Amino acid sequence: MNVGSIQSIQQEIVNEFDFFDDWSEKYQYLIDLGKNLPDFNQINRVEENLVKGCQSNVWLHAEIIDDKIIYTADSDAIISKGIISILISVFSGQKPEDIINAKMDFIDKIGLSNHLSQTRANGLLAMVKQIKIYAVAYNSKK
Amino acid sequence: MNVGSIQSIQQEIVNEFDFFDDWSEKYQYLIDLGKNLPDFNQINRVEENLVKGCQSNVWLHAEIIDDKIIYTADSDAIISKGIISILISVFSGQKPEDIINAKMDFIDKIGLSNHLSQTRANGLLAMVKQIKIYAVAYNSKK
Amino acid sequence: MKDVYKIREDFPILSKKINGSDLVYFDNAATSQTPTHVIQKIVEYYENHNSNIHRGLHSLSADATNQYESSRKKIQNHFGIKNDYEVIFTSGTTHGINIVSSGLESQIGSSDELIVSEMEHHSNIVPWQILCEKTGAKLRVIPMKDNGSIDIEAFKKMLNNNVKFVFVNHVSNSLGTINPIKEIIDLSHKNKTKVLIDGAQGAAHFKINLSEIDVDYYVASAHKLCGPTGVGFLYGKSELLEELPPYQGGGEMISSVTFEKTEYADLPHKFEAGTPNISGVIGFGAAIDYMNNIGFDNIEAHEQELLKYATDRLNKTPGIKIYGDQVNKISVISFNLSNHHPSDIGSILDQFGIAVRTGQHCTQPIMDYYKIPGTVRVSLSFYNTKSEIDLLIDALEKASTMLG
Amino acid sequence: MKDVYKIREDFPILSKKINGSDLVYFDNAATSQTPTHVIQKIVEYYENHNSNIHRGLHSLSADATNQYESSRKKIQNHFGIKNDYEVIFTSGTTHGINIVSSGLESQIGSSDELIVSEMEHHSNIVPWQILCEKTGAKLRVIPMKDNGSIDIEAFKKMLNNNVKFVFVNHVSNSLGTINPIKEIIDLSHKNKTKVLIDGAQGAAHFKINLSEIDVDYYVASAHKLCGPTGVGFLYGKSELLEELPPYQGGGEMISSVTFEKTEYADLPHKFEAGTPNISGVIGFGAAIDYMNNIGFDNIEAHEQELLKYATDRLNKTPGIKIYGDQVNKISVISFNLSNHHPSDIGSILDQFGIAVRTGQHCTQPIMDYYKIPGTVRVSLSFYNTKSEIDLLIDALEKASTMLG
Ligand SMILES: Cc1ncc(COP(=O)(O)O)c(C=O)c1O
Ligand SMILES: Cc1ncc(COP(=O)(O)O)c(C=O)c1O
Repeated sequence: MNVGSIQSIQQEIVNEFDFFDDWSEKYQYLIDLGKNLPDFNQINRVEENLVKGCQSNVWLHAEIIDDKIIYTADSDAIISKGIISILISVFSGQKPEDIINAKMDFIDKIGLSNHLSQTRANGLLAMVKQIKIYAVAYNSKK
Repeated sequence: MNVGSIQSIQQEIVNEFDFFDDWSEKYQYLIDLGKNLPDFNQINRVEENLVKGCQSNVWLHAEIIDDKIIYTADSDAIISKGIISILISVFSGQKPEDIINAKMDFIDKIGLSNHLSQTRANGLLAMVKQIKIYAVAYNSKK
Repeated sequence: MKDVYKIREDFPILSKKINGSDLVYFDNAATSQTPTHVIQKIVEYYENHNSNIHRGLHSLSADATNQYESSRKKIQNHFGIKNDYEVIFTSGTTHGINIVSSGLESQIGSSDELIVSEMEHHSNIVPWQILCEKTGAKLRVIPMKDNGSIDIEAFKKMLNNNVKFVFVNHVSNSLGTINPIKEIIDLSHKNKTKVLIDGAQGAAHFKINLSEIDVDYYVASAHKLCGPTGVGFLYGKSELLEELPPYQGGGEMISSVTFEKTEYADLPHKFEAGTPNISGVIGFGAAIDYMNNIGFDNIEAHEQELLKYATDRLNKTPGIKIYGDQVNKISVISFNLSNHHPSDIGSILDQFGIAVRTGQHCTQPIMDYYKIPGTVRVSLSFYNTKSEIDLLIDALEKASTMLG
Repeated sequence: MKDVYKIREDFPILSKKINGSDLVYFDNAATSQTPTHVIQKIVEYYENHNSNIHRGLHSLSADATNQYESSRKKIQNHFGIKNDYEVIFTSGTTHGINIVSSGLESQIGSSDELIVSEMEHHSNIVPWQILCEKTGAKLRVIPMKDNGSIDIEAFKKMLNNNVKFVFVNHVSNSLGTINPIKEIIDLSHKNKTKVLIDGAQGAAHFKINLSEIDVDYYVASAHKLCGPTGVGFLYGKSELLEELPPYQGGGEMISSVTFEKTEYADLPHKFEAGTPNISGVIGFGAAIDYMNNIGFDNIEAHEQELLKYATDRLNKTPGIKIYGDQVNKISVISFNLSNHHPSDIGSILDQFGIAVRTGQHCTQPIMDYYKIPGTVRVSLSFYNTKSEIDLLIDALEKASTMLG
């Protein structure tokens, strides 16, 4: 698998969102992303993979392949699925240390931070935290 | 013992206080009354006679003589002694039912209610309450 | 009622913009908004009377004490309580319930049974679970019915000699159901069973006389009836409160402390250890005044009208399923839209400036009963309007389109 | 420090008249006054952000949650606490102590010993008495010395294998004594004994780094440091807080509720059941900001200067006896005038607009130690002035004349 750097993917996402005129287009995009999130292996729909602090259930699975972390995820809410889809496109296939060190300012830049990051209920922050925790865990195993 | 009616004694006290120009004269008068309060029988300095809700200790004793209640009292604070002295002059030697029915507006009229009645700490209200409780008790025994 | 648009002017927050739209505040069951009258009382307290209460004999302390105690009287009068010392100020409903639950530890034994309903708020479940764990008593559950009401026939059968207490909410915060508390109290008393009513939702919507219904304990929170956060009250019959041990040790709740022996103060002080939420209590009193000034009859009438309007419009909106009964309830509507997750609906409504609550509303057993992850809950207050409901319906239709 | 007269403008109440005179507020140890900055934050909350926190996903709820959690961070930073979840919001010091005392019930046995000092506030005595009653543990008392300090040599001898906990205040509210808490903590830790410090008085007067002193638990109240009533915090090392059972059952403190099994939420939520005092917590954060803006070094310097001035003037006033040491203390002075009852002095000072506290100050054992019914307590804050002290001295002289 060949992915760009975290920085460059984030930039692409920011560019993408720049096209949108208002929140409803952004949300529509998130919803569509959510619907297109690849199927999640139901074996991984377990307690340990649940991200704490979301109002909906979000499952996040990570495995390491060739020194890179592959994230897969699922949620019973579609907007959460859209959010996690973006995060996966940024972080999946990256090296643990890059994930750990990644800046997260793209969230501000896509103009959704108001809408998504503030509350523990929808769990954007919780998801990012969980992604980083996996990276730290794998990094320390090396 | 021959005392006036509760109403007339209250009026006398109000007249007395009318002479004073400011709070310090009123307080001085209270202090002097406190100092002149007749000695309290030390036998009555007991837990049951303690008035609850004063910052200083106030003991109030009541006995019935010829259908009238005789109150005696003591305190370790001099202003409390002055206050109780006034209350005794109003209520001691009166009949239980008169005590129960007595209006207490003279306290407002002597212009000390601001100073004395508001807080449970100095116990003016607590003293009045205790005086009335004794009257109710003796009244129900009749 | 005074014109609702006039009333709205009393609430500064109601003219706020959210995400570019006018705020539509439909989350009143979580917390109600605060009128200027209450905010100003709090400001006035801090600017003119702020002082620790009870023990001080200076004028500020006397002022603060008077205001604090006059709030107690206001609550006493409003709720038809016999003695002012039967009103215990708490930090809220949860605190009130916990005073009772922890106090009952020494009175409850392993053969005793306690009863809650299936539609209680977690605050009226968890404390009793803890009590049962500590004492070995058994916690039994009155089942609910599909229409969101308590199964009163089932309840009757549950009553036996071992049942010491029944804990039921006055109004369900999730469904809005008004429970037949008078009936529950009477049935229980016939069985020598005591009753605690969780009034968190009830107190805000109608006037209730606690002496008349003869309830043993009643709890509520100020923040649900236009008052400040961090304050509420516990009512208990004095003979019951006397028997309860103090909840917390500290200043104010004792009459004498030595290392050999400490004596507790009388009611209500026994339960009000430490410096209380003085400004909160004063604000609570002001809130009671404010609402009485609007008039609870008016409040009820307006809210019922809104409820009817909103229910009708929701029922006509494709994909909406309302949970619980549609009669005998306060102005709370819990629903889902098609099979969309409530949090998706909530997030989109928020973009339209519409604040609703989504999720389990601290009533997981109700959600388990209906086998759903949660609901969208719209809770209407006397300051809401029909045109706000229209905005909700529009927004729901748009959400439906977006979510496809 | 900014000019004290400029600072006074931040406190609306300080320009109030009492009984015709300017208010002289010398009751700061009971509760401190509230600056406009804090009052305005509370108003702003109710006018713009009022909403229940944590569970809501609409914007208001997000706002309120952010502000609430940012207060937690402010307290974390100010007190040098490692993790924000080690800051538990309480309704005040008394509540904080009771969370720990009731939580320790399952950890303390009948052979254990708990130690308090003779100069504790009732809030730091009664909860431990209750704990000892329930568990059979023994409550032992570190004696105080005539100079109002803890007898540290006696304390050393009291430490043995059975001593599980030591409870001492940072600063005595009655006498002003600053206790050697670092030494007490170190001695205790060497003995594998945990320490809870009652910081109700300490927190208001100097900046303290809780990680550095390595204390196990620390409690304080906002209303003593320019914050609102009804809020405070409990700090505990996370490994200790994890071991404590939750104090109250309710919403927010659970992660899952069924009638079979309830799971508790993580720190800090485990201890914050129910709707908290949201506006209070936000006001608390604002108070911390305000005081840091004045600067704790400045506060300390000014208060010490006032203390020295007041002590000197009081010592020169005929009939005054000051209790406790006159060094190593905060700006609190407890005294009596001749053999007059403190309440007589307090009542007369109040007529001059001077607010002092009189009585036992919730520290009956100290009064028993000195064999007095109480004291007059003057507690000075950074917004007090030397000319206010002059007014006090004049008034005391007049009181002396009046009382004869
Ligand atoms: C040393 C000390 N501990 C505890 C307390 C109790 O604080 P609160 O009343 O805010 O709970 C006080 C307040 O008077 C105090 O001075
Ligand atoms: C029915 C019911 N009980 C209890 C509570 C808890 O109230 P508080 O959070 O104010 O303690 C609530 C509030 O959500 C409620 O609706």
